Amino acid sequence: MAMKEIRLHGRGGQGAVKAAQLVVRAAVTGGKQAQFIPFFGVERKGSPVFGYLRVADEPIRRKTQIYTPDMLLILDDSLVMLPETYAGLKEGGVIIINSTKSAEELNIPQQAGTVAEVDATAIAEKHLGRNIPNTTILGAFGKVSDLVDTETLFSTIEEIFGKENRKCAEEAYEAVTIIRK
Amino acid sequence: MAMKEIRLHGRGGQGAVKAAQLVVRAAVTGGKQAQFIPFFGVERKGSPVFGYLRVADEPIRRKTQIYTPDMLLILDDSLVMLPETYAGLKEGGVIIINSTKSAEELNIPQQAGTVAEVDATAIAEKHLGRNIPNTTILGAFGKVSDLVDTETLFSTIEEIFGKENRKCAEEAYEAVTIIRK
Amino acid sequence: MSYIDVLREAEDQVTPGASACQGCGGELILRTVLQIAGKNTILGVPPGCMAGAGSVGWNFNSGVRIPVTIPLLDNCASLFTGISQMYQRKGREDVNAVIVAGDGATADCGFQSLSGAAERNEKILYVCYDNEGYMNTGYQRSSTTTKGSRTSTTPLGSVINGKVQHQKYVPLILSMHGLEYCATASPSDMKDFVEKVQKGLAASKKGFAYLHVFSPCPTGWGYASDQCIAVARKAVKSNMFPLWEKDENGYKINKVIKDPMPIREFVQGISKFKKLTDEQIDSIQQMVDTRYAELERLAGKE
Amino acid sequence: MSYIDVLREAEDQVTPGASACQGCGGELILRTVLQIAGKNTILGVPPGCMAGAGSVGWNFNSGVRIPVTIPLLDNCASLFTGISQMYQRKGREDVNAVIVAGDGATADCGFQSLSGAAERNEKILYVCYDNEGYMNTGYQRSSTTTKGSRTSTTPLGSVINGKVQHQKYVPLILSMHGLEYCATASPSDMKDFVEKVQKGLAASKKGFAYLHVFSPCPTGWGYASDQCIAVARKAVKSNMFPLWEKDENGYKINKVIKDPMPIREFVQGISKFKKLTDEQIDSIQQMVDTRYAELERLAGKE
Amino acid sequence: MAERAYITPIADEDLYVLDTASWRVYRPVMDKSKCVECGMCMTYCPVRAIIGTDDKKYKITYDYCKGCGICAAECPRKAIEMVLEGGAE
Amino acid sequence: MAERAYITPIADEDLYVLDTASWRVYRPVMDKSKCVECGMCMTYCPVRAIIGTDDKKYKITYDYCKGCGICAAECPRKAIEMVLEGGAE
Amino acid sequence: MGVIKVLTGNYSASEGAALCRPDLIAAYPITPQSSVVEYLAGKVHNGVLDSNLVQVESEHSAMSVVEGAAYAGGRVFTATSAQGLALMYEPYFRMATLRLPMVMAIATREMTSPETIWSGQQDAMSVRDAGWIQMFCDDNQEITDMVIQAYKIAEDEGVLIPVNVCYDGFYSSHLTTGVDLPLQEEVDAFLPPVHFNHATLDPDHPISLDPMTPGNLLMKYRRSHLEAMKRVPEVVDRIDKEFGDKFGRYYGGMISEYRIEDAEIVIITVGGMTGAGMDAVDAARENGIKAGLVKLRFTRPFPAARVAKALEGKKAFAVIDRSVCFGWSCGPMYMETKASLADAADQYCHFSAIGGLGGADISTDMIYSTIQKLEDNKETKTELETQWYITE
Amino acid sequence: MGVIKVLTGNYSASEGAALCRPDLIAAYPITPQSSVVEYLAGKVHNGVLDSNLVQVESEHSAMSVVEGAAYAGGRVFTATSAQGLALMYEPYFRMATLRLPMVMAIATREMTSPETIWSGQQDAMSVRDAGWIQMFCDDNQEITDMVIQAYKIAEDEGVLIPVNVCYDGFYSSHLTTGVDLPLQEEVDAFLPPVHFNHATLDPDHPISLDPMTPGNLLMKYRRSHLEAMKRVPEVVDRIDKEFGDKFGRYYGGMISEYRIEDAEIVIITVGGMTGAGMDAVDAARENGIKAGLVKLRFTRPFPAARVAKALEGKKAFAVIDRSVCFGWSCGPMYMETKASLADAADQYCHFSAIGGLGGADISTDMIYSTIQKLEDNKETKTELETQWYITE
Ligand SMILES: Cc1ncc(C[n+]2csc(CCOP(=O)(O)OP(=O)(O)O)c2C)c(N)n1
Ligand SMILES: Cc1ncc(C[n+]2csc(CCOP(=O)(O)OP(=O)(O)O)c2C)c(N)n1
Ligand code: SF4
Ligand code: SF4
Ligand code: SF4
Ligand code: SF4
Ligand code: SF4
Ligand code: SF4
Ligand SMILES: [Mg+2]
Ligand SMILES: [Mg+2]
Repeated sequence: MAMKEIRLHGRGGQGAVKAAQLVVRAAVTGGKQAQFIPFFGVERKGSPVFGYLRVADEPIRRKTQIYTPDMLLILDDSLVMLPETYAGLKEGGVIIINSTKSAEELNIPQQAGTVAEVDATAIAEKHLGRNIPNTTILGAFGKVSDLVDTETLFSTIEEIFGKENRKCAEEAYEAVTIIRK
Repeated sequence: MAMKEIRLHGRGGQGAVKAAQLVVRAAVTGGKQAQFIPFFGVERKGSPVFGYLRVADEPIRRKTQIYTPDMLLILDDSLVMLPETYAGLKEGGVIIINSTKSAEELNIPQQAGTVAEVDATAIAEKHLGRNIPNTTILGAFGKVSDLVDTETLFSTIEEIFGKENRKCAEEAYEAVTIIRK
Repeated sequence: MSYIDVLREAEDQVTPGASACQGCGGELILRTVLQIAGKNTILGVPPGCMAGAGSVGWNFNSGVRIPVTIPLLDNCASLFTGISQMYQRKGREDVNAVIVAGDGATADCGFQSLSGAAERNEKILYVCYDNEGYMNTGYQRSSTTTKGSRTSTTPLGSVINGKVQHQKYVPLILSMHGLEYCATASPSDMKDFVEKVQKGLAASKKGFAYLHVFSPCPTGWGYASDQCIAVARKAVKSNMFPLWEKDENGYKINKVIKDPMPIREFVQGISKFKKLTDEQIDSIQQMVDTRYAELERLAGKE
Repeated sequence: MSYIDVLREAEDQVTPGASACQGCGGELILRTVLQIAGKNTILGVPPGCMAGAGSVGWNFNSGVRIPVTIPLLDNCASLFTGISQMYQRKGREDVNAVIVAGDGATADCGFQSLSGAAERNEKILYVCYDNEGYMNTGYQRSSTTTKGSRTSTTPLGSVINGKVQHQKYVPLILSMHGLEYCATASPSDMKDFVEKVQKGLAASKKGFAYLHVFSPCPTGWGYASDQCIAVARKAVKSNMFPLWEKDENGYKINKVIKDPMPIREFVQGISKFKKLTDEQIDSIQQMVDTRYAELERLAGKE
Repeated sequence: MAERAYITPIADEDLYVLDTASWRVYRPVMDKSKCVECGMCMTYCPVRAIIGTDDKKYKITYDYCKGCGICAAECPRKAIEMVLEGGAE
Repeated sequence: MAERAYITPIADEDLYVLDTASWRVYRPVMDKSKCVECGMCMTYCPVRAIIGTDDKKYKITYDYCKGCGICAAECPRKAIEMVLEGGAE
Repeated sequence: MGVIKVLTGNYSASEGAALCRPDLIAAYPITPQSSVVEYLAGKVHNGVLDSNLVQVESEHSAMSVVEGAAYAGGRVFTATSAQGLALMYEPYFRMATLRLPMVMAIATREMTSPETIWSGQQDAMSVRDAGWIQMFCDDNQEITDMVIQAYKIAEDEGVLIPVNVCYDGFYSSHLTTGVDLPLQEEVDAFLPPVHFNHATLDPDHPISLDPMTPGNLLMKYRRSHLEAMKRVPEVVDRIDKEFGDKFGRYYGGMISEYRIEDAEIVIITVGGMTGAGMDAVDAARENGIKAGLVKLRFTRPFPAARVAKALEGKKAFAVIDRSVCFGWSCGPMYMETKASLADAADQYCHFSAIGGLGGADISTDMIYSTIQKLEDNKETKTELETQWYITE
Repeated sequence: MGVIKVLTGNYSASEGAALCRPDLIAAYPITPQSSVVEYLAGKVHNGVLDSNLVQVESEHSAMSVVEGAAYAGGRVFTATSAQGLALMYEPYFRMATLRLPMVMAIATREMTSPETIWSGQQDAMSVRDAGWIQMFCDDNQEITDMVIQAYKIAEDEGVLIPVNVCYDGFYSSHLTTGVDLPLQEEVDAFLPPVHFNHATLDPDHPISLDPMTPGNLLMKYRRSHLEAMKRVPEVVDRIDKEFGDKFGRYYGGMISEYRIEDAEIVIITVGGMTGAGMDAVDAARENGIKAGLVKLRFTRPFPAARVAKALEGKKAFAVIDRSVCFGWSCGPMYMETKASLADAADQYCHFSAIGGLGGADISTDMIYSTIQKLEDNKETKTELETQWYITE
């Protein structure tokens, strides 16, 4: 597998960093190579945060920001208003977004390939009582991408965040809808 | 006049530095070039101190220690026991020393030319009540060397240290004896 | 003017959208101090949550409406010595030189420069908001952290349970420097706080004024964001944070608590204290009592 | 053992030929402290007259008979934190970690590291010999210099007459750090001094001990070399330098002066004070009285 | 400054303002009927989102209120209620 | 250490001793007849040049005494006199 | 073989340090380094690591405390960044010149001003002439491995110089990835308990540490320091091999090279940019550009000979610096790379003369002797040994 | 024409500073600098000089206090040596990177350890990459003159960088000689009242000084700093001429040369050793050796082009350093002199690339662009402009 570059977009407090680190762990557990770099702005609750996640079979050498992602993982659909969110997405690139909006409302860019949507906020609030959609959206990620083994992903979630979070992910795994192909 | 290099030897508290700075002042007042560098050991009262004095017509460039002095100005005759005191004295070099001892007792080195002696301690104690022989020995220096104008020297002493010190210098000017030529 | 009217009328000098956490005591302190200090003020906010919250700005935008700078973590008081002296020199005694610094900048990294400026009696109002830790870097212990607290450098481990030492009581230490004015304040007691800022500003025209303000931190300490004032109030009521001042008339306890709340009660519901042992609680209680007794003696109450 | 026997019997750890000036109070303090601390001591002497006098040695020769180092001017207490902790770790609690530092190293340049070590309650005995200035570099003012003193950076000029500020009273500031032991001492009161060194050493097995010792300096202050003890005695008698201590039982004034000598008398014959104006003398007197009253209150004497 | 010279980093253009209202999960709602205009809510609001009005009353502004709930907790009259954002006001 | 490696500056050879006796201008001379062996002179001598002797008396040693005069000034019996060096003892 | 753990760069440093069993750790937080000491504090508070942990009030004290512990023979560790490094500069310099072996991690960060908390190598680069060995890591694995190797290098009795293990703030310090963590037994076997006693304060063997030192003698210490620096490359090579043999990971010593043999074009990198550099080289190769890469693993001592050798016969090179050299209007490693090539010029006989340190004189005669030496060798057109104005 | 006064080097610095009418002076003693501030304190206490004098508790505060005064637009002065310089390093770096013009005298002193108080240039040399202009004086006259010129250089609106006027501790600081002291009116005419307002805190024009700055923007400030550094040689030349025309003393700008025209052999000196160097050159000439001397008057910015030019066609050179470069096992100015000669090699196309400061990324594409630029120019065998990874 060639290296896949995934950019995360979320807001301070949504747990994007933790989620991405978890993916690295799951990938490494599964014998893959993976790397995550959070981008530090003046990070406060609610402010936009980025992260750069890479998964590959071969060792990953670059430790840079991601300019032309293969995939976007968007934890908060209000972020699509920012120009940087969709910037550089590869031709046919995948978008996974926590939303209930339509592709038009989300202003999905031209070059996007698969666009997957899940109401991670609702699922998280159901199971966790709070809008911390990070583990939830990982369920959708597990479904849409084949970068990490699904069972490893779920068990890693459970190991680190506990049963309820696993439930979130599992529900999202089922609930995710492809709104564009 | 070619540059003359004079090394001062004294003990902490005898005022060697002040005396040498005074010579610089007198020389400069007289239109000459002059320079003095004190050598800083762990200077405390009673410990040996050195200083490097240069007088010339032309600008003095080097700012180094003096290894082969043209002249030695020794404020305390107990210092002749130290090997560094006479070290490097030029062939025919001049020694001016605060002492009442004989040339033999002073162990005057072979290559020395004129050796002048004055009992600066006695003169200083007479006029100043303390063994601060610095201005006194300048009187001998004024007599033996022709590096600075004598009257300028005396008036500089008076200006900086007062009348009593001038008296010391004047008395030393008269009292100095050449014990070797 | 009543303190309420003061706060009602005075312009807020800080950006309305500052990124301090919800319910941050520091933000309340910063805004309050600057409302009273007003436009004619040069402000210093060293690295720490209040700078991190945006008060010094970003890119080409400032975080406050007045001239502001971010000193080094370790040189607030000496940097402001230079600023203050230059304004004196220009004959602009009207300009306030005000620092709002965290406990880390105050009690630790910048303590020497603070002590030096205090000794020289520089014309500065120095306000320390004490949230008992290095919050901006992720809540590590500072010297003002209460014994037993959980911080990220003093975790509640199986061999060492939180911070080992008692807190360094900076205001009393500073007051021994012979300042123009020295006081403690709490956001729970706004009238007292406002008056002390006013006194401090006035004193800073003659010399060094120091104000040490209790600054509850929901994020670091672990309590609900609406409890800021409640926590501060309990600190005052338990003598964990007694309110006093020292001016030319000596020491004075501004609020004498008849029947102080036990420390055991104060620490309830604050998660940094959640695993305090009985021994640790007793030890804090004893420190609090001893310190209060000392204050009483200084205030001539014995 | 009586203090005289202690001094009579204990070995002098310092080179017999040290280059401190004739009649230096610092030399007396250094030798006395080390006689009591003894061989099993690691000594730190930062830059200053006592290091300059040769105690740290020259070339391949040491100035004392015990292990010694010269910390930076600004890190005595933190350097010794490392040393002390390593000896604790080795199970060598018997080893004394002792610092003998000047007022500059203590109150100014090294104050932050001192305050930090005090807060952490490191097992160190820190002795400050206070000659009220930076003597080793030629007598510049320090923060402990008495107001009005002539120093080489606060000369008696036509517009400014000596030092402007009052002295920083370090021992009281330190005592507010909650140390194991804190005291002042004077070479004029040898019994008291010897006992305090002993207590300080004992306390340093449990935590931080601080001793602030009056250290008259004939060269810098300008008085005859035989007057060292006389000057120190007058300082005690005038309450310019009151003798007190703080231990687990609180503050105690060790020597209560019935009828304190006026400051006007104390300053006689010391040439750094030779041009004090009446106003300056009154101001010092007032500072002394205020401070003493504060000490009395702390000691519960009011 | 027409074009920046990039000599010294200074901020002189505008205020740096974050949309802190977006952090709000619960919204403070004042019940004017209970309010006695004591001003406590204003004095304690860390954001200064509660302001005095010309008529000597107090008003919650929502542009930057972070929804911390201090005003509600401190109101002596319990005149402020925290309501889930998006829900009915 | 046979030959120095010049790794770290350490002093381990001997004591660094200055001839401080040479500073002395006045010499303290004790009048044994006046002395009451109180030991004050010893306690105050900054050089520790006054030592206790086996017979419980005190003795001035001159190898390093700087001649400061403190002992003379502090002796309660005025049993020590400062005499100009070189003069009669 | 070790155990794979998923770690940030900072945790990689902490794990490496913990495996070396430090006697004492000084902790002071600064972004982006803070989690190094937090992680270690967690281990100490939980009894997993038996180290003294000192929570100081500033970095100046952090360095001072570990310095004191080294005076008592301890193995010590701390970590810092940017302003912290700047604040500790005075004791930092002294740690090196007392030749006290220790390891300090630097999560490199840009220096204020402008006010910043972000990545950049200016902090470590600006203090590169304070006597420490400095090395820069590319990835998390290298961070762990190099902390361990660094103790061995620092404590080598031919070296005895403290080591900075540097890695990029955020880009490495906050990068999460899998790390093959050596086992404690393996590290114990690789790294013996600390033992140096050239500078130990001990009541049973009283010495003075750092007595006043006249200039001529001081120069002997300085010369010895420089000679130890000269030995570093060979020690680094030896330890690289020993480590590789044991743990299966070799790093190449002072520099490492990538696709360099037939390259015409060389880029020289420092630290975490290296990975991207290799990717760029690959891309260039794909486009027919004969590119290669040299990574400066150690910047102090500067591997001048190896850099010059690597560039031999190449056509073009650029050095990529994540810091500036204010005095040269370029990057510092670029400037020094140029210095390492000067000898290729073969135009002059030349050498460095050093004298007058610590108050020693630079006399007219000394300078004359330099002139004479140049005169005697002027036709050689080579660099001669550094001349020291030491009068033995 | 001025008035001849007999002064030590330190007093020469003080007199120079006093003639510039500083608003504020921070004083902290350290051997061998102390008498600089003592002398100024004397003037202030006696009302001869109208400056605010702040007696701080450490050099860290000395630099901080003057920094604060500069924030308020003041002309400021202080002086230090060795440990003092080391202790103030953090605010020292910031003073330069805020581009606040000031002058600080450094009576250079060896760095501890070994414990020392004596002469040596290690202090200033070790911090030469902190953004200041550094120059070294040979004699007392130059000290006075250069303090005055330094204000003019620092405050030049194309420069705005603080200046260290360095001179050797003891050998110059304590050397007494005659100095031709400019008159106050003359200096007033030469040096206008301070005026810079790029960084002024003033309630009437509120700004934030030093807000948080992202990496890409930070690099613009750094680049501007380096560009200002590049302008320094020309400003120094201009001011040297202006000063010479007014006071009759010309110093030659960035370097000065002695008997260099027909020399085969060149020694390069820094600071007070220069006088002895000239004497040695004369002696060598008398013995038939074609010697000459180059004095590095300014070391920051390093006068690379002028050094290279001066050495053109020579046979042999040595650089005499009164400090060491730990990373190169030679003297620092020797290493940099070598760097200044590398271009003569004409072997490579080469340049410096700078990026990733302040958290900015160094992406694979950026590195690729460097490779491309090298590829495009590989046959030119010259140095190209520094490449900045700034995305405009
Ligand atoms: C010399 C130095 N060391 C460390 C830091 C990193 N640092 C920035 S803010 C901070 C904590 C400040 O704590 P405090 O002053 O209590 O403010 P708070 O964040 O709690 O509001 C630290 C350690 C720094 N900026 N400078
Ligand atoms: C950082 C630093 N600044 C300045 C000095 C110079 N210095 C050496 S000793 C000294 C004065 C020390 O004064 P104090 O501690 O009172 O000792 P004293 O000389 O009075 O005995 C100073 C300023 C130094 N060594 N280090
Ligand atoms: S961490 Fe605490 S102090 Fe910092 S902004 Fe948040 S609540 Fe305020
Ligand atoms: S100057 Fe003063 S303190 Fe220093 S050695 Fe002399 S008498 Fe003692
Ligand atoms: S605190 Fe309550 S009663 Fe008082 S003004 Fe606010 S809402 Fe009204
Ligand atoms: S919820 Fe908090 S921020 Fe909002 S108005 Fe109330 S106190 Fe202010
Ligand atoms: S002080 Fe006087 S009486 Fe006492 S022992 Fe000494 S000489 Fe004798
Ligand atoms: S004169 Fe001074 S040094 Fe000599 S014995 Fe008496 S007290 Fe000691
Ligand atoms: Mg804090
Ligand atoms: Mg002192």
